[in-house]
Amino acid sequence: MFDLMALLPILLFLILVIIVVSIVSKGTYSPNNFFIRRRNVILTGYIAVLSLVSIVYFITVHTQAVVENNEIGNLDEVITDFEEAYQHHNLDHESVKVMNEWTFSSDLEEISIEDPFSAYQLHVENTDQVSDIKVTQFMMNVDHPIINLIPNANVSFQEMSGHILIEEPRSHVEIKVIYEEFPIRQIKDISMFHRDHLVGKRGEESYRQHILIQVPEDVEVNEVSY
Amino acid sequence: MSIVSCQHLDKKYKKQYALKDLTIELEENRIIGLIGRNGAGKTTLLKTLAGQIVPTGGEVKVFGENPFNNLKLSANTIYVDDQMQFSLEMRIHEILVAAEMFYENWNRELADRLIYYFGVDRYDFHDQLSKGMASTFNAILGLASRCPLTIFDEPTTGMDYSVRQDFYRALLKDYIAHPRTIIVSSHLLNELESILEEIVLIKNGKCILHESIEDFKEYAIGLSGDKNVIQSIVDHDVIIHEKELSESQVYIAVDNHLSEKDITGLKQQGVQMTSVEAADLSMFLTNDTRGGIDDVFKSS
Amino acid sequence: MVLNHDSSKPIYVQIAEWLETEILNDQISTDEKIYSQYQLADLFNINPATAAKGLNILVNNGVLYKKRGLGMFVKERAKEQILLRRKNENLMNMVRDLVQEADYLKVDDEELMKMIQQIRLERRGES
Amino acid sequence: MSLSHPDLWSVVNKQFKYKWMSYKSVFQGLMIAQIIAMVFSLFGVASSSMGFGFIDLNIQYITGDFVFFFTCLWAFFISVALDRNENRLADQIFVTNSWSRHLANVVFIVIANMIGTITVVTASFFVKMIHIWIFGIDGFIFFGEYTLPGMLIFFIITFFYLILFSSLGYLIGSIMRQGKLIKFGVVLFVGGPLIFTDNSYLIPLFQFFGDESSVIWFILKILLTSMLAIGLTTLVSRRLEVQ
Repeated sequence: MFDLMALLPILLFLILVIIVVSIVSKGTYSPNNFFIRRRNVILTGYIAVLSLVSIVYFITVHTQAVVENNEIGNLDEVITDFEEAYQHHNLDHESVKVMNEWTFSSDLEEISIEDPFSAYQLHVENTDQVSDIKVTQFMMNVDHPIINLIPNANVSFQEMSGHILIEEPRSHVEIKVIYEEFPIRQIKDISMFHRDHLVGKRGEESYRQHILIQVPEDVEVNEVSY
Repeated sequence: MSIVSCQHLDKKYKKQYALKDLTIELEENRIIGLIGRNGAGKTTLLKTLAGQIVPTGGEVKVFGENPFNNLKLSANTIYVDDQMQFSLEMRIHEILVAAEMFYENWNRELADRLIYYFGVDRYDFHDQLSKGMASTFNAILGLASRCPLTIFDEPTTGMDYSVRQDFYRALLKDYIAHPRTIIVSSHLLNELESILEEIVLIKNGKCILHESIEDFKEYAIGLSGDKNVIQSIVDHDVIIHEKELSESQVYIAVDNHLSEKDITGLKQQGVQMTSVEAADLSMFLTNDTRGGIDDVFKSS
Repeated sequence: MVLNHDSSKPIYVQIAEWLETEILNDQISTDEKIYSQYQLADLFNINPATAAKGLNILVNNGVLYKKRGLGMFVKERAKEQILLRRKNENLMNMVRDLVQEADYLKVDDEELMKMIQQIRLERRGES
Repeated sequence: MSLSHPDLWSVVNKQFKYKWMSYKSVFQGLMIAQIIAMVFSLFGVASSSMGFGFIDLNIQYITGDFVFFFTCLWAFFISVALDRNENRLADQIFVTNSWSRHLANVVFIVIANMIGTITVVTASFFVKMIHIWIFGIDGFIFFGEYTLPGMLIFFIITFFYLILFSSLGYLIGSIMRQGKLIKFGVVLFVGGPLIFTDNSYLIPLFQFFGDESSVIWFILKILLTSMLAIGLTTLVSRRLEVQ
């Protein structure tokens, strides 16, 4: 309910405008002036509609989760942990966020990987821990709503030819951000055109996507890039 | 009390004088006619009185104060001409509302009745009115505001004859009921003269005559008769207007200051004496030349 | 009555004469209030100052008297005053002009008197 | 006939009412400007692109910024036109002098900008609501929370920006009316560089106001600038006769 308090300035300003306008136009010297009345009605109607919608916004939307702090807390620590974890391909660590997993079964001795767009950091590992081919998409475990909007990779396996195809990721992603207006941003010292406030100063590092392909020890892997 | 006082007033535009050394005093509560040819400086003088123009020299006082940028003057003066430009977004009835708000003496009933009588559409915009209608409306505004100083600059432009008559009658009737100082300018005197108390003639930016209308009508005398007889008796300096009627006959308007002796002399020589109509006299006095249009065609 | 703006007679004189005629015709009687300058102005569509000038002529001629704050009233014996003055001034002036014209046309006294008598006879016959 | 002795403030009050009656189009202009801004806002107000790895991320900001900027332009242009010759002529028919006219204009500007401010704020939410209605609430990320102090700041800063634009417009309008040559000069020296240069010379000006993050300083800067502009206007148009 506290959010609705923020509507108070609208209300105050409305009351102020109404008082000032009624004071200066008092002494109803033109009680039947249709044209002035019509102008006033149109203007009042316009303000009323806008105010009503603003109230609706505050009731329905304003309780949505708001991204408060766009800087990720102990990022350096997380990065160190993550570096270590993925060097050892240890995905079972709190610094790693697993996004997707695929498992493909195969009898082939030799498989090839096709990644036409080199969109991901690709790691291949021959390990005896798996009997089939296991593909994992993962990234650093930072809590940021943008992550949810990044589309999943699409990985498929063609059993006949032994191709693991990492299909074109959706390279173009639209994100809609509802944001404060310029007058508020100015006082908060935020410029719209620096993305730091949105993704953090080290955004690119922290949002990088990785794909780990684990194949059984005896399978030979050809990486194919087009 | 003198309501308007101008001392040696000059107004220069670029290199040309619109007013030059104009001195005039106008008394309160009269209808004063300001007569002059087009371009004589009537509008410049009236706008100076209304505080819309700053003179380049001399002194002007209206209600005892400098009129330019003067709130008191503005509240007690209305200036009406055919160029009045109202807000394009206001209809006639809205303009009336505004006028009522601004002018303390505004008479709504009078305005409404006149608007109805002259058939001005209350819901028109001012610039939609015909020229005559706009002039009529402006004149109504000037009347109904009942300002202590009401200035009409050529108010009847575009009005029909009957509307002009009605307007002058309305002006007189409202003046009788609410005496105030009214200045009416015109290049024509005849329709106006009966309601005037005083007349001011202006020529080339100078006030050349300021008289009561009755004195003005006796200001000059017309003589018609034998050329040689008249020329022998009448001093050349006092001739205001001269017109040849035939080879030997001539019509002359002169200053009405002939001595008894001259008058009897002229009468005995068969010279006819007539009064000079105010309208004609004003024309004679404000013309640049002493003769008339006939002189242009006279072969020399 | 309509004023003749083109006449050589000034308007205020015409006003004075009209008022005199009203008094002579008993439209306004002794001690009655006469038209104010404003009523006259309205009536004849002239400036009140012009009308006042007409009234003043009558005051100077002893036809009207002023009561402060009330207006102007017709004096006792105003009619006689008017008649006397018209006889002395207007009529005499006219006769003077008449005689001058007669002299110009070389009409002698006897003939002039005859002409006057004839006109009078004609007028009687009419009425 | 007795003279009336008007006092300045009653005349200012009347003149304001008169303007309120006669400039209906000012508010029509406001609505039209804001509606156009809102339509533009439907396509996103500003976007920036960046790459994460090889994902090309395009961020569309949904704000009321367009409405704000359009309203600033509106404030500027109505003020340029407020004291134009036609209006002075219309004023002059009734009771006025230059002081009362300027004061009435200032009162008009303040009240028009108050209405402008309230519509800027509410129209900003209108823009957001329309986006949400069209695309559904799940597709958005929300930055910035409108708290009570934030909203107060929104109102105050918007209002003073409008005042700034209005007072500059008022000054430029009065300078332009000094003569045809000066008008031409203003258009040439103000308009020309705006169109034909990269406007880098304006950056310090924008920074002076736009980078001020202290509310108090910001208000002080605007108030000083506005008072200076209006003072200059009265000085410039001091002996201006109506043509």
